[in-house]
Amino acid sequence: MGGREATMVLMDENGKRCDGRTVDEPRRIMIKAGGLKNADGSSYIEFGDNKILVGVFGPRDVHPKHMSDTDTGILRVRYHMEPFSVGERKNPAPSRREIEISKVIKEALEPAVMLEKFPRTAVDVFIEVLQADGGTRCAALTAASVALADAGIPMRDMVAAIAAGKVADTVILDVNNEEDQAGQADMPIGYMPNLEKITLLQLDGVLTPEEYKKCVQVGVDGCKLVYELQKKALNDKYFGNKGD
Amino acid sequence: MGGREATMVLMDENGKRCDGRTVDEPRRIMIKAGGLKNADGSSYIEFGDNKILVGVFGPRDVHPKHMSDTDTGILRVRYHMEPFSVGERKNPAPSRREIEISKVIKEALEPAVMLEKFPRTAVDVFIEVLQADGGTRCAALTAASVALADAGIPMRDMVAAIAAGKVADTVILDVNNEEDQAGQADMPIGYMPNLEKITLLQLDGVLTPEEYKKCVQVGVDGCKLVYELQKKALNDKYFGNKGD
Amino acid sequence: MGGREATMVLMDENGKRCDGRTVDEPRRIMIKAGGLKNADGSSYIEFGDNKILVGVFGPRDVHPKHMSDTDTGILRVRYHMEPFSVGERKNPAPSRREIEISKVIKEALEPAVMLEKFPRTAVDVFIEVLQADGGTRCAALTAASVALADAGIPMRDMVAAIAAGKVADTVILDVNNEEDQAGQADMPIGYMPNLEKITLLQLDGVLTPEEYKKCVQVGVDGCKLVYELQKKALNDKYFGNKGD
Amino acid sequence: MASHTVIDELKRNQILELLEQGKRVDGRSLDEPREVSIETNAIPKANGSARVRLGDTEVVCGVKIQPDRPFPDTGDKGLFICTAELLPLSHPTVETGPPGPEVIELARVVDRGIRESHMIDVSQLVIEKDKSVIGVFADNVVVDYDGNLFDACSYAATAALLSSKSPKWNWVDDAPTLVEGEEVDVPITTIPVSVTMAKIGKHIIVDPNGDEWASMDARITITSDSNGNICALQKGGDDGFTQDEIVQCGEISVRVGAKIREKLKEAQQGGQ
Amino acid sequence: MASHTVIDELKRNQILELLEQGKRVDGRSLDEPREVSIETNAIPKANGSARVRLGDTEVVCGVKIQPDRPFPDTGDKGLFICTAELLPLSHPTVETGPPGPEVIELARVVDRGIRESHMIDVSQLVIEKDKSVIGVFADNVVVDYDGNLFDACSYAATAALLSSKSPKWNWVDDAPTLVEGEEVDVPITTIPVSVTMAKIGKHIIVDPNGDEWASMDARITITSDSNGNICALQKGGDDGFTQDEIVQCGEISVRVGAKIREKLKEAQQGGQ
Amino acid sequence: MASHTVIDELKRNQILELLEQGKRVDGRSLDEPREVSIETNAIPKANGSARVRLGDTEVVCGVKIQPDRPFPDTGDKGLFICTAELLPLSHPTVETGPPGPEVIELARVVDRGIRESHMIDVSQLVIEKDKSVIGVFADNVVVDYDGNLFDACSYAATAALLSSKSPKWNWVDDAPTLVEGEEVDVPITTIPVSVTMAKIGKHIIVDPNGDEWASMDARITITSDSNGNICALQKGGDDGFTQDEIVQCGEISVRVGAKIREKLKEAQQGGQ
Repeated sequence: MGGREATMVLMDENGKRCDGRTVDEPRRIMIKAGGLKNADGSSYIEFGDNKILVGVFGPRDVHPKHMSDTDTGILRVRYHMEPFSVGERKNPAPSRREIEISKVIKEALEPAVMLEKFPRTAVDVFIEVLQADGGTRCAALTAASVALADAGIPMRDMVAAIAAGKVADTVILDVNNEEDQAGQADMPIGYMPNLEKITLLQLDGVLTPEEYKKCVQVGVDGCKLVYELQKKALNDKYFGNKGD
Repeated sequence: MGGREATMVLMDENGKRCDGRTVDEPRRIMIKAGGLKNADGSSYIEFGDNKILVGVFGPRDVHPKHMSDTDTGILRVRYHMEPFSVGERKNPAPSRREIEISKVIKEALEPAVMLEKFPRTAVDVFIEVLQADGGTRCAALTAASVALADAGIPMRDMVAAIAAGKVADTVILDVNNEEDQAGQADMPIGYMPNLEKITLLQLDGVLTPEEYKKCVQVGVDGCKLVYELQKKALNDKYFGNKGD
Repeated sequence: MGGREATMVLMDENGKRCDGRTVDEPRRIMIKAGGLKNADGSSYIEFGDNKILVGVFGPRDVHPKHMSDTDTGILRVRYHMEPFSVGERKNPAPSRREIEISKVIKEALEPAVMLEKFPRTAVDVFIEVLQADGGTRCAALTAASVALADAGIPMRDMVAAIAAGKVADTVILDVNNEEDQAGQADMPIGYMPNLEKITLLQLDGVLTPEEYKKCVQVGVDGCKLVYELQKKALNDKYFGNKGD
Repeated sequence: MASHTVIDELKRNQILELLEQGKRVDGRSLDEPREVSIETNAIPKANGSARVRLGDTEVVCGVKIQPDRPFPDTGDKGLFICTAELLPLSHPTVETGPPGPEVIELARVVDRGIRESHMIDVSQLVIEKDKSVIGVFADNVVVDYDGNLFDACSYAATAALLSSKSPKWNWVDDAPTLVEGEEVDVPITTIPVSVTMAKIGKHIIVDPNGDEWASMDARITITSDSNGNICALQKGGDDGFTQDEIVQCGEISVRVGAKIREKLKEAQQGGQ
Repeated sequence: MASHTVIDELKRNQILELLEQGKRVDGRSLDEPREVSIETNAIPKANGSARVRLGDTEVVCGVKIQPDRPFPDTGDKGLFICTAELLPLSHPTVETGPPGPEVIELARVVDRGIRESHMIDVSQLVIEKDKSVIGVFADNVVVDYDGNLFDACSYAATAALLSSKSPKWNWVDDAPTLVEGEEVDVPITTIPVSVTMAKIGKHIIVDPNGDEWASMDARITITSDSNGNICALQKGGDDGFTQDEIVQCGEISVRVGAKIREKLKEAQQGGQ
Repeated sequence: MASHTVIDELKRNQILELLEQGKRVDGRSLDEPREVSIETNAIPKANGSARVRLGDTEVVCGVKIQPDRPFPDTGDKGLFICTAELLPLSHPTVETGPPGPEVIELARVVDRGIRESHMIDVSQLVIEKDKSVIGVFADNVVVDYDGNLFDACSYAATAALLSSKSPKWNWVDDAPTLVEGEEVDVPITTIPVSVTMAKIGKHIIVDPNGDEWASMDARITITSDSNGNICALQKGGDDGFTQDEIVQCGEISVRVGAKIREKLKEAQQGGQ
């Protein structure tokens, strides 16, 4: 987020954003539970122009043994971007950014997963970003929750995620790529609606204390919207019409 | 084999190739069994301007243990080029090309070696290319067979290898470096004459179905020539005059 | 030591060196025993403009087990330079130079440490160069001996170290950075005064046999000076006034 | 991918028994590949892309086209590079980390099949001779594994390349400069098709699925071009082929390849 | 740093019991950071430096300022890069080798806090647009560990940057050329301060020490600037915060940050 | 190379017992190196090469000479780099993979011995000042191991360098351009010879073979030049030397080195 000069009109006189959305309107979100044959659970999400695939394996044995925990299961998360997922072809080696996001998503999922039921084992979550737009980490976290549920892993709640932010001095929901590049602040939030807990929170960009408070509120409200779509995806697979 | 434009005369009006050979004439081949003190078996080959040293250790214990197989011995092959072996000094790190050739040679040797006689152990074949000309993999495979025999490893047959190819619209035997760079096709073949099995086969370059068939025939015939030199090398060391 | 042209006056008409010292005068040396909370033993040295911190852990268990020795303890030494310790920012990856110096210092310390008293364990010496001037390895070795003593590791003797060298055709004590760059020879020496053994010795640069002999003598004499400062540092911490 | 348990042994016996009767575990004839489904433009932001299923093996390929420096000795040619990666969600045994020899071989064989066919005319990918050329990168990722990645990746890369449009650059002020809003075709000369065959016992089968892959003695991948010529080949596996089998595999590959080439053309037309 | 032994469990219980009574193990109040001591110019040969103790956590930061190439798309801006490394002498559990995820997160969070505050005005660090810019590298090394490296490294880097003087370069003969004997100030626009809080049970505490760090359920690091605005934030740890707690942490961070900013200013003045 | 089994202990005892009588296991006197045999031009396609046997230790060195970029601060000097690698076929205990500390030390000591003697006059290896220089790379590979790689690699590199002919480049159109068909001598100023001595008990022996190497307490490698001056030295091993021993080793190294220098000269003449 090096350059934040407004090189484009991020919000017009009618309060419409560069992609035509209103301030509190998320991008198009499509979530599908399942889809992969070999994974124990999987999901696919399109969140704006993000396209992300998640596969889950486990609970399964840990190698080498000394990495396992005799008291609880462990969660392992890998967030990974394909070389063709971004503007300029990405070097295949894992970047420091990918390692940090893997850790942040892992810690966001931990409180949701009942790992204590599976001591000595591991649950592996593999996140593959096929196409990246602004907000991959929120989309990835949202999809990962669904894939864990699809794998039948016992969960206390699901984590829904979306970013709040600030653009043209206005607090908005769901920062897209242009708004992330040219905007004033980006605050990804992961939230468990039933347990009322924020499990992912980051911020880049300057906010007054008031704006900070408002961003958190807007983000939590957005997560509740995303949560409904997560439930619908699981419903569609397990109980509903699979036509779509 | 990026550029195949004929920037030189690869075949003259008399059917002579750029180094004076006829179409079915191999380069000078000199094979020596043994030579290294510490290796359990070794060999040295000069095949045209290729100079390759092979050392074999084993059957010996495998570390770490879990890499071993309780039912059979395992074969491990490393093909490695010295920094000074090629035109421009080679970076010492193993290239993807070297890793692939190691695997191809290993799979070419597997059917020849009676690994089932040595469960839980490994036989290691270390191939060192001191000077590279066209056709290093064939020369290396040829020398590796001799080194395995020199190490006293029980074998069903030896693998002899040489490349067929296409130059100036003609099928030829034993592609040299210039022909590989500027020619039309290169087909390395590894063959066990007694078992009548092709265990290495690759092709780069375009062949009609007829030419394809002919290349295989020319290559197999060439392998039989190489095989005689392999046997002679072992004879020279174990039974013969060691004068040379 | 690529360029040894005298681009500056390394010794003036009065026998004074570029920093005002006489031929057999060491730079300012300040050694402090202890200082770190978590390390089992530690020391800090300022040797000219060198600033080096050493921490020692052990004797402690070795992981993985097969790295340990059932007959004796093992000594492990890591010499490491901070990115900001040298003129141009240093790449954080360990250089081949750092790996060699780690090994040379380890072998210089070995004869001093009674490792045989702690079979199956390891003593770890971590050397951190915060600011580098000429002669880091001697300063580091000197400080490491003090840190080992501070950790309560039984020792036969301490190793004191300083470099002799040749500048403007004169044998000198304690080569500084300018003298190392523009001088004629640099000979770091590590010496155990009680056991009368040289345990570190290197040389870069050309010496006649006579100069060679003299350098060794000058270096050994210098080590005896350094040794007094090592003892004083330990005295100050354990028996003396800690006022600095 | 290659483990040797009792179950594997039983599966192999079952596969072999059926083959003795001329049958395969999934009902196909010996020279019949699995159903191929091709979705092009699956990654709209890439310059070209395809999602290919070959039976239950699934691969996504994205093509990126961007300016690059030429190799020192070929300043009059653009770059073509094709890679392949097994994503860990594609199978429980896949590990993360640097690629092992099997994946390196996979990537190099897929790359070579396309490269040696001269599918992409790299001599047309020059912005400024010796200074700047166009690089075409086709990156395959395997998202579901059921055997025969060689062909699945090759079809995905070929379909993605056929679907690609290239931005245009001019050489301005000593630098490649994007011409906004213009797109050109990638220079395509032929459509290579790789066909992989496995040898199990004495039987040669086309497009081995996961169970067949784990049971095979040796394999051969042969790529043919639009003219019905053979342009690349790779033998693999721990056993050998007779000379007759090698010739027979060449014939099968050209025949089966022709049918799959039609599907690639359909996908190209469908995607436009 | 995170192990789970019986001792850890006992320590956590003790910490929690005290917190129920509004007390901490080392006698601090819940929103009280440990004593901060700052020594600037600890590494005189660097362009700036600081040695910072936060309780028994100690960090040395050295700043190097040197010409560098700009990133291709930001040729009108200099570089600012901040790193962090745990030296093995800082704690018996630290291992040598490439940094793990925890250290990578530490470095990135410390870097981001300073970067997002726009403390360094990188637009002033240009020698020749698109050709040569000035890079400012602030490298932290942890020499003693007792919890909360985020804040200790952040204070060390900020103090080191405040103490820095930059050499000057001109663009001569297509190369950056040092102007001997001239030094200029690094362009500073604000003083960011990070404040890290841990959640243990239902309690939020500022600046957790080593034992508290090992016992916490979750943590949050919030950086505020000289205007009292919030410019960066990172939640961590295996549990969550309520919305109210997040708002409360924001307030604490601005309030505590203001006090620490005064200490950073004092150190800057003292160092001059 | 250094293992400590019962066999090793017995060997050491035997070696020591013989040394007490002034004898060595292979019949040499204490200051006598093994037979050196030198074959130059073993790799004709390289710019220089040598295959050297020192007893049963065998090393191949190839020299490559090619244009390179100078180091930023020494634009008026070419590059000389000497490496050493233990090939896995040289001994059953050698492992593949990145070099360990022992091999890194070996390479650096061999490089330094030649570099510090100023054998190659790098100031003559400039194509265009600050832009392009000539790099001379001497890469040693150990093909058979029987102790004392320091000297074997040093002799191989020196012999290979003495046998080298350099291509010629001119600076044309801002690039180094090969002058076809012309060859020039590599600028040689002196012939460095390294002599390695081991201390076993109280005895100093020259050129330890494999068994002696495994039994030694400490070692010292001293390089002298054609003038009989000492130009590089490296002590190693887990014990020390007395001051008298160090002086004595210096004298031995010059005396023995002079004899080996004659062999290197013979090989150079023989190779021409």
